[in-house]
Amino acid sequence: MYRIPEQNLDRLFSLTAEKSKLYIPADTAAGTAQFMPWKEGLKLTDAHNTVRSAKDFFFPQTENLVGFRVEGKSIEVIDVREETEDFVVFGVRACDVRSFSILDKVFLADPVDTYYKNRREHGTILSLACNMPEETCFCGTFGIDCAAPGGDVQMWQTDGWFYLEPLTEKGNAYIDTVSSLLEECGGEAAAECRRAIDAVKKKLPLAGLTTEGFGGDKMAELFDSEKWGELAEACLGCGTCTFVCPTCQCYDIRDFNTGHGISRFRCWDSCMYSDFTKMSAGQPRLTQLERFRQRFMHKLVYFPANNDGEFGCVGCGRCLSKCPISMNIVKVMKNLTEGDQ
Amino acid sequence: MQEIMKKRASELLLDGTVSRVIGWKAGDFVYDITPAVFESAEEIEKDFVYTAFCGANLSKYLVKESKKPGKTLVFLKPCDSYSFAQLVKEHRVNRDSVYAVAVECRGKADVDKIRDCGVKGICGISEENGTLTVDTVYGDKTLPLSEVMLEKCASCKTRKHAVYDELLGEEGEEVADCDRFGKVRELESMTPEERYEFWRGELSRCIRCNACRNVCPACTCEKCVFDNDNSGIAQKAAADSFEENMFHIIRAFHVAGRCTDCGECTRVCPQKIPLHLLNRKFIKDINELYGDYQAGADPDTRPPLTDFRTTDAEPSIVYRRGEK
Amino acid sequence: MQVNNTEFKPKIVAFCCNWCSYAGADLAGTNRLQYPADVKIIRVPCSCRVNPIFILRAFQRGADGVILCGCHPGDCHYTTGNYYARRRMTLLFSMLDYLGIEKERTRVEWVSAAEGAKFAATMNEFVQTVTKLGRNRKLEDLRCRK
Amino acid sequence: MQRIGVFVCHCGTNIAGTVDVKAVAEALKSEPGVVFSTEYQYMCSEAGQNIIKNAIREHQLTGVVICSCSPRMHEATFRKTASAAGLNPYMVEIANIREQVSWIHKDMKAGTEKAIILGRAAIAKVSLNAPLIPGESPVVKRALVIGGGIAGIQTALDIADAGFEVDIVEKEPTIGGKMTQLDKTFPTLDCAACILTPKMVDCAQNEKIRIYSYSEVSEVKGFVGNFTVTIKKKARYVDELKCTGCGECTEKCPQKKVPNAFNLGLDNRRAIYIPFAQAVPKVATIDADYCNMLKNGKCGVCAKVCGAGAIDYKQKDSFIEERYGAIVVATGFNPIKLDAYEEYGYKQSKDVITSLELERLMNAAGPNGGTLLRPSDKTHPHTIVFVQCVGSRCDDGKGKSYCSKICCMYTAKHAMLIREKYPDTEVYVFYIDVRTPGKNFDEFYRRAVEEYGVHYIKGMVGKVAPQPDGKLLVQGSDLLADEQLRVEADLVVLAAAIEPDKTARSLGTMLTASMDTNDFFTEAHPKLRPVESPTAGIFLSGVCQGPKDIPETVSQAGAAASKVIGLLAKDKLTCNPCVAHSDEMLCNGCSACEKVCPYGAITYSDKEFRGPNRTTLIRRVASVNDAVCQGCGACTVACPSGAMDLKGFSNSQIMAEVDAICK
Amino acid sequence: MDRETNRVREQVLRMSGVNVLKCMRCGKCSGTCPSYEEMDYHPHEFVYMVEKGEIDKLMASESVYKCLTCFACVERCPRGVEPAKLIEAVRLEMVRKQGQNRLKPDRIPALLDEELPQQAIVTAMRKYTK
Repeated sequence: MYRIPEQNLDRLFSLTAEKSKLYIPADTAAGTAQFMPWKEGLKLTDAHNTVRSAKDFFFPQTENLVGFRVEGKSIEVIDVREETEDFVVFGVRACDVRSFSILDKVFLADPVDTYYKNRREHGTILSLACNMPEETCFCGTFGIDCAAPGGDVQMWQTDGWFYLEPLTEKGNAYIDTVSSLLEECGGEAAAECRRAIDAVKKKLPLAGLTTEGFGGDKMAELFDSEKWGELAEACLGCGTCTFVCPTCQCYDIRDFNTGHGISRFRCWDSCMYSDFTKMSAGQPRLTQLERFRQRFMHKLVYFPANNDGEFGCVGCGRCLSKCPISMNIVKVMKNLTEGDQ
Repeated sequence: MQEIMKKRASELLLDGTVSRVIGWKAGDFVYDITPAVFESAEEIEKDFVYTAFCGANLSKYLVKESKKPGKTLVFLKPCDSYSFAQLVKEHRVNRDSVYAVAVECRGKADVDKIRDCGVKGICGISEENGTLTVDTVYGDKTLPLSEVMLEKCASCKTRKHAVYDELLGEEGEEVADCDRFGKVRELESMTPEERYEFWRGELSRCIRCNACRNVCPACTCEKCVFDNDNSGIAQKAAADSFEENMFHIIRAFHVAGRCTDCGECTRVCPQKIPLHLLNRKFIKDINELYGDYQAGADPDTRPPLTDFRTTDAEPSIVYRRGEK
Repeated sequence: MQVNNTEFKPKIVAFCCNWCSYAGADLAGTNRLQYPADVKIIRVPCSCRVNPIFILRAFQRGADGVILCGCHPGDCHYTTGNYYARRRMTLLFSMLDYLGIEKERTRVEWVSAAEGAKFAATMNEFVQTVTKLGRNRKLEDLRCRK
Repeated sequence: MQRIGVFVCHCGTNIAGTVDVKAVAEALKSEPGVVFSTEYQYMCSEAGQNIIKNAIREHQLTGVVICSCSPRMHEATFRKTASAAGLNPYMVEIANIREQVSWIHKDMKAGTEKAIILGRAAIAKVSLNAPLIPGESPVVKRALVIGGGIAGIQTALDIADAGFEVDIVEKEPTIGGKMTQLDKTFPTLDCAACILTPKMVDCAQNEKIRIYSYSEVSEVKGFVGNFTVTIKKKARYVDELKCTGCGECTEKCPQKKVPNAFNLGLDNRRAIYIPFAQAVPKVATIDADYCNMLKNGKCGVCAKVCGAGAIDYKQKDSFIEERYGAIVVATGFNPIKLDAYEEYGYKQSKDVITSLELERLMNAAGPNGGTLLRPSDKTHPHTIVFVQCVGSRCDDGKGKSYCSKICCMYTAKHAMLIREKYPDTEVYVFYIDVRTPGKNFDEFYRRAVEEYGVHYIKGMVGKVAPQPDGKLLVQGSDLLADEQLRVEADLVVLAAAIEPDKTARSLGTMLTASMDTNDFFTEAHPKLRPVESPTAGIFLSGVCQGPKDIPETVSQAGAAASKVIGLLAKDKLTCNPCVAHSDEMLCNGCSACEKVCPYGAITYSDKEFRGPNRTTLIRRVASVNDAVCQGCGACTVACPSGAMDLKGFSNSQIMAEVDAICK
Repeated sequence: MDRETNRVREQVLRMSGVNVLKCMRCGKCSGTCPSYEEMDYHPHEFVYMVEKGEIDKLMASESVYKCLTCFACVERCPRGVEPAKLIEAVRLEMVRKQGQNRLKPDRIPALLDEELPQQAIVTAMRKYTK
């Protein structure tokens, strides 16, 4: 265990940024929090979490895959992949840390997504325990402990100190690069912080939410539930939930005609969109009900069915606060299991 | 108010005047209210709410719901009623199959603004005489409603409905001192460079979630040009700053003269982009160049972009702006 | 009028209505009135055919200036087309200006079939204005850059 | 995949002088889709066209790009060429490298580069062209004339003369219009009735002409060549077929106090009436506002005296539906109301009259049997003041901004007639300008001054004050003498401005024919198509299009007739295939397109569509009538969903051109 | 037109808000003017003289004060030119030029007479105290 006083945070950032790119959660002019490249003077946000999740680091919203140069009647294929540099992400919350392992199950499974893998290998995650979780937080439902956030290095902020505990090789390597600013210490303060957080966790309004009634084996009964209609009827079909979600990983691959060639890129897609997985025969999910059901079935049934019971949600609560009509996974879970209890 | 509305809605459902009611449904945290269709008095009794957090404009749901058999009751706040009237005007909603109930509104709260006041872990909120008491995981807090109102309510233009079949509560007045163009004027007085920086800063946060479009009561296209691969301008992601500009300019242009300034776009934007400033720019320009026009205010007038005067200003008026 | 021979040659798209302005452009040619080759004309039936999308598209693809020419108000071949175009373009240009994009890059001019000289003079002047502004950077799509 | 051929024309040295045509042909050869590229001296020559035809056949071309002069010059030529070789003529695009390149750019390099870019744009466009086939629509060989004044009568006679059936709809009980109320006509001073009534009789007797008098148009549907019109025949309470026009009823009717509209209320008539002796049709009409029988069921005198048994108090408005190929609007005019001009005392004094009232006062069939007497005391006026431009050329919100055109001449006529008949009368004409453009017009006016001694005063009357002794004190300025004149007049005649008939606006809406702010119908082109409305199949005759005198009206009536005959002579109309088209799957039914369409070519209907999961959806969708659409494209931009597109200039085609140019 | 004349002309046009180019020289203003005989320059000439910039002549003339400001010309002008407003503007310009009112308050009592209607006094105040 290492520690550094809060007032030395800027020095830590500065030293980190000398070695590799550093991202920290900070406030935009409009007051929204997002991960930004650190530069002198940039301050850590007071917001509990960022609007967009940390998945962007490994699975960006758009990414060029390949290019084609068209000259007259000839076409040439261009490799547009750039060498990714090492980067450090500071202050990732426990939920987002867990989301990476969920994304790994998709992108690192065979066939490996080399674009994703490349980024994953270059990123070091410094997680931060949640001292003041929001009412929308329900990571506990999925067995995530926001008091011990994980990642390459996990951190606690308490009593004017940041406590750092490396958990991986990459974490150790990072500690080495900034060791000049750190002092070694015992684990008592961090443990005390963990206890405080545990106490808060119990008070959270969604603390009682469980995954009971969901999972890979509940396919048939949940799919045919009559409640989907009512749940989906207000859904606008926008992609807000999908795009702020740390685990949504659907993408579309498109060609962009640049006038002198083609740029083939992939971009996030949303199962909420009317043209999601549309093929020449049309869109297999014709109404918003089916598209809505797809999103939640995927997270709560299909994903665990294919991934040893691991759910496709980390309880970050972003969709709870961002959905334009305030429909969300918690309401869906509660509603679907309403009669059961 | 809520109880009056519940009573009336139940009555109308029971006597068969209406077959369904579009209203607001309670959530888990007081503020997370979902628009919903109620088909029985029991459902109304159980979940119907009308609180300071019923900001959502229900009129757009009528595009779908009004096609169902029987009449659909919809609750409309003053600003929502303009959207409704505009939808009727554009034949998107069949007026005869809607039973419009006007409800009074004194402004709705924005939970994001409450959070911006440093409030975390909200478990409950109660309103009394314009003061909100917020119960949080970390203790209680009180806030005046007027300070945490939605942008659209802070710059409310009218508390009077455009159209309705029945009014519940008291009809309000137009807000005489409404200065909804203040920020637009401020932007206009900046240099082009400053304006460019401002908008790049705002629009660069866009994640193209389409929430603004999908919530907009003027955006009811069967298929949006941005979703139509044959349109030549379909976009799925904001892959380049141009695409952000293109989407927002064209969207604002498509609703120009039809936008009632209901403010939903800004309310739902997860990235807090002040999208209403684009629409209001068009509204302000239209008012100044072609005479005051309020979309949805009446059933007959031609929207400004499908109308003209032979004496209209020339486009060069734009170049002369800012010159003295 | 001659545009200074600088390195920068702007790309300019001119939408011309078939009945007046395209004919006016032809007349400029018939009278051998010079204007820079940077201007490329697209023929449309009427100024009201020009969708704001086309104008943004041109900027996306690297145009540095876009000009729309139509019949004089009151002379539209389709009687009212240019009146609609006038409103649309006024609002569009105002919006572009509002977004901080140089307003001088867009223009509407009414050119009749008899105004070859006006067409040439307008194009000379417009090319000069746009050349002064330099490359359109605020509204281009970087992917389209060569 | 398209197979495109590119043909670059030298145009002698016109193009080849400043454009390297070989380089252009070579560069375009490597464009995607291009399978053939060549250049030639004169593409438009027979040899040049043969090159194109042969290439189309030999290389199975699906599209042709010709880099040559302006498409305004030879587009039609090359389309025919393509057609002759079996290629759809709309698969031809032209890159204008003469007017827009070689003639304006001296620099060979710049010119060649630009020519290549324009060629690329044309190739990009033609790759997206679709073969277009002009549609056809049948023509109903009948015409409708709305308004039975001299304009409508002349138009109907001319159309009938060419052998086509024509119907006249007239809202008054008789045709004839304003001209029936005139006494003499300028500049020949022949009697209006003498020249008009024979034409009215011709109409009545012509087998091809049917007159719907006392009728109005209540609905118009359809489009050029195929209009369906509903005509409302107002109840006149007299059976037209039975009435012989003997006039017995109009003598016996006890209701004598009905203001006589024909004489502008200067005298009275009965409740059952025939407007004037030469009315066509000569059929009585009961004025329901005054008839005792209709109002309270007490009277029935006319029915008793009618030998033909034509009176029918139970008659109702009836509606007739007719089909026409063409419609002529000839709705005419009325003098404006002068209530707003208090300074002239029109309401205060009976002796301040309008010029049209003067016509009636001077007419042998008028209230005084043709003797000019003051309306107030029936004495001879000895001093008469004419005031010009009353309500014309006014920008004050009370009158009309335009010149009414006919007043200068009829005032000269009036002044002359009065001086001739009553030489002891002094006549003053206050004028701003005397406008006499017309054959023998200025001569006519000069005669009034030189031979008849009419006092023309340059200046305007400021005030007309009725005096206790019955005189009218006219105060005006004499600008040339720089003095303020005061004239003690017995009679003041106001040249009231004329305005389109009030029915014109609603008719314009029904016909979707555009109108200006003064409610005059707009012509398709102010110089070159002055008798056609922009809406196809609608023609304009007479003052409904703008102020006109009789000779002008008659010539325009003839012109409108010849346009109608030209249309009706066709069995089928070929439509421009470059028209708007609505994609029903995308259409919102919002009516934005309909609002901007100047031709009324867009209609809406509720259609059934297959919805998701075996449901059926009813949606309101637009459809474009190919026969009416002129292809301007206004609707394509008004449509937010992109459902409206224009064939031949589609969104994708124009964007492809943009892309090619900006590349 | 020299610069000074032009300035005065612009000033008069701006103060009055009148567009003299709308005048079609019909003379209705002069035909309607009750004060016509008293004036050297009549309302229609006023308009034309302002158009031509001959404002010095107008200022030198008594006509400016002969106008009763009855607004008959304004009311009846078919083109909406409003000659009386021009005259008023010229009066104002004169006052500005000479830096004082035409009429000083102490002179007023002597000018009043029993017969003078109240309305005339008010109009006079309006005219002379500019």
